[in-house]
Amino acid sequence: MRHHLILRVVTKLLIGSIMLFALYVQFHGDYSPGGGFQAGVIMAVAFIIYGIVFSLQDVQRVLPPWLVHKLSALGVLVYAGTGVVSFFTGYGFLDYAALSPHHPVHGQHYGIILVELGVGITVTGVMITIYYAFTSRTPVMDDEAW
Amino acid sequence: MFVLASIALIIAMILVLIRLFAGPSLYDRVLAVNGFGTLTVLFIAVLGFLNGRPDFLDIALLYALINFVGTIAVLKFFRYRAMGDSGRDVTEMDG
Amino acid sequence: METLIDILSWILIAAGSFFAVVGAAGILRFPDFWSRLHALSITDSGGVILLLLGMALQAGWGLVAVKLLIILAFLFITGPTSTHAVANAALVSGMKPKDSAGAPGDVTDPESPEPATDKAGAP
Amino acid sequence: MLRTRSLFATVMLAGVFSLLSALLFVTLDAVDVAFTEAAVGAGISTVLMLGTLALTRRFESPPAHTPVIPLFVVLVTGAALVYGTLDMPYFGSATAPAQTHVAPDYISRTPHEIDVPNIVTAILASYRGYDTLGETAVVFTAAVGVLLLLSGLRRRRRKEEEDV
Repeated sequence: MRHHLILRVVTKLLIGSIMLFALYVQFHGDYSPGGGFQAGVIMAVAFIIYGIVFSLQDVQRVLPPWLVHKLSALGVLVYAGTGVVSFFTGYGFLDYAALSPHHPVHGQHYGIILVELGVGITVTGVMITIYYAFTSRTPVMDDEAW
Repeated sequence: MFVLASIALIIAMILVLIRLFAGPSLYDRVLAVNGFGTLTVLFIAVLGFLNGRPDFLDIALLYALINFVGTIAVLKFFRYRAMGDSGRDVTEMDG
Repeated sequence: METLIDILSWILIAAGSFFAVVGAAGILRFPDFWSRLHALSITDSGGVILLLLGMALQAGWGLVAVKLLIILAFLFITGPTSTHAVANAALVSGMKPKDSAGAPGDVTDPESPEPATDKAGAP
Repeated sequence: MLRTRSLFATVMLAGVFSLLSALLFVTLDAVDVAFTEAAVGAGISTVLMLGTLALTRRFESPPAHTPVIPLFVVLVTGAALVYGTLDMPYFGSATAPAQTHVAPDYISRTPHEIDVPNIVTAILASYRGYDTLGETAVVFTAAVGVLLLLSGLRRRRRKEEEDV
């Protein structure tokens, strides 16, 4: 899609907005609809549209496959790590009151933000991983199949 | 009034859906999906006013941003017959 | 002042709904792809702008109106872009508009992606 | 009855179906679900289905056997399910089991225990934290599965080419 000037300009314009919207959905999720999963998908869409309009090499220069694989594991680690921290400070597993012992309600809030962040990172990583896995293969079909 | 607008939008969506089913060419269908997405954004916004729930506008905003991705993906796929860059440019022409 | 804004917003919304339906009817009824593009642009520009402006007036100045204006801005950018992409792809694939005399251009191209025999989804 | 063997048209119809189901969720006031449907259905699912289509063929191959027995099974199952819905409480009924056990409890506890305006987030991330951890692990497993399936195949094919 090298020659699509209009598409490239508009995509450059939109990617920033899509990412900003993803961050809004991620961190405003406790006030308005949305949360980690939706934000992760939207963030992945921002990278995928870059990959579609530019090329797979371009998007992989921004976000190499090994980094995406690490990211999708990191999200689960953040989530489970929150649980482990609360577990080792004398509360139950995933009992967010541990994060702010003097003010359990605030602890719940911190915990929700951390956990949603973990979900968001994982979903972003997984969606981009699947996109890379599908697109980096050569198509098996020949012209007769069309 | 919002009821009227929503009824008008539903009628418009049904008309576009008929075009989507009828085809005949692929590009007519892409066009119909595109128009359907725009109408959906409007309909969700109208529905938010109808129910007095401004949260719905977030969904409309999401569609306005992302609906474009599907169209571009379809067109790229159709031109290169692949989502990656390994596919050949089947038309071999600069547009 | 209140009633003035009210009347103005109702007029905008009514006109927007009208354009949305007209554009959709055009998408359904127009004879070929290139004329349908024009019909879609009625919905994409007239319908969107009038409806969203009317709703923004109705909402009054605030977060809701700002969100509506943001939606308007994004639809204003993405709508024409995707229409352009569709038209460009159709042209590149060999679909040619008819000339002014109504003579059939070479619309049916052997390389045409969707074969004419594929009457998919006849109701 | 709308039928098509062109898988491409099916992909686009699936996109429209996701738009319609998001509208349905909006009408039912399930904003979070509608948001998920919008995010997944509008962008990702089209791209992934097209990616799948690139690796397969464009038309569905005609089935080798007559579809009478599957049709019969589907009809019987559908009839049984419709019969089952007769026992279900009416939509929005206040005495439905879903409205009487945990839901009022969550709604009454959330404001003073968690203090998050969006109760769905509170339930997902705090009251049902274990579930969500499991879901995140499932999503991660999906990525591992796709990687195992697709990247392994590519390596094998490259090896075959070298052998030739």
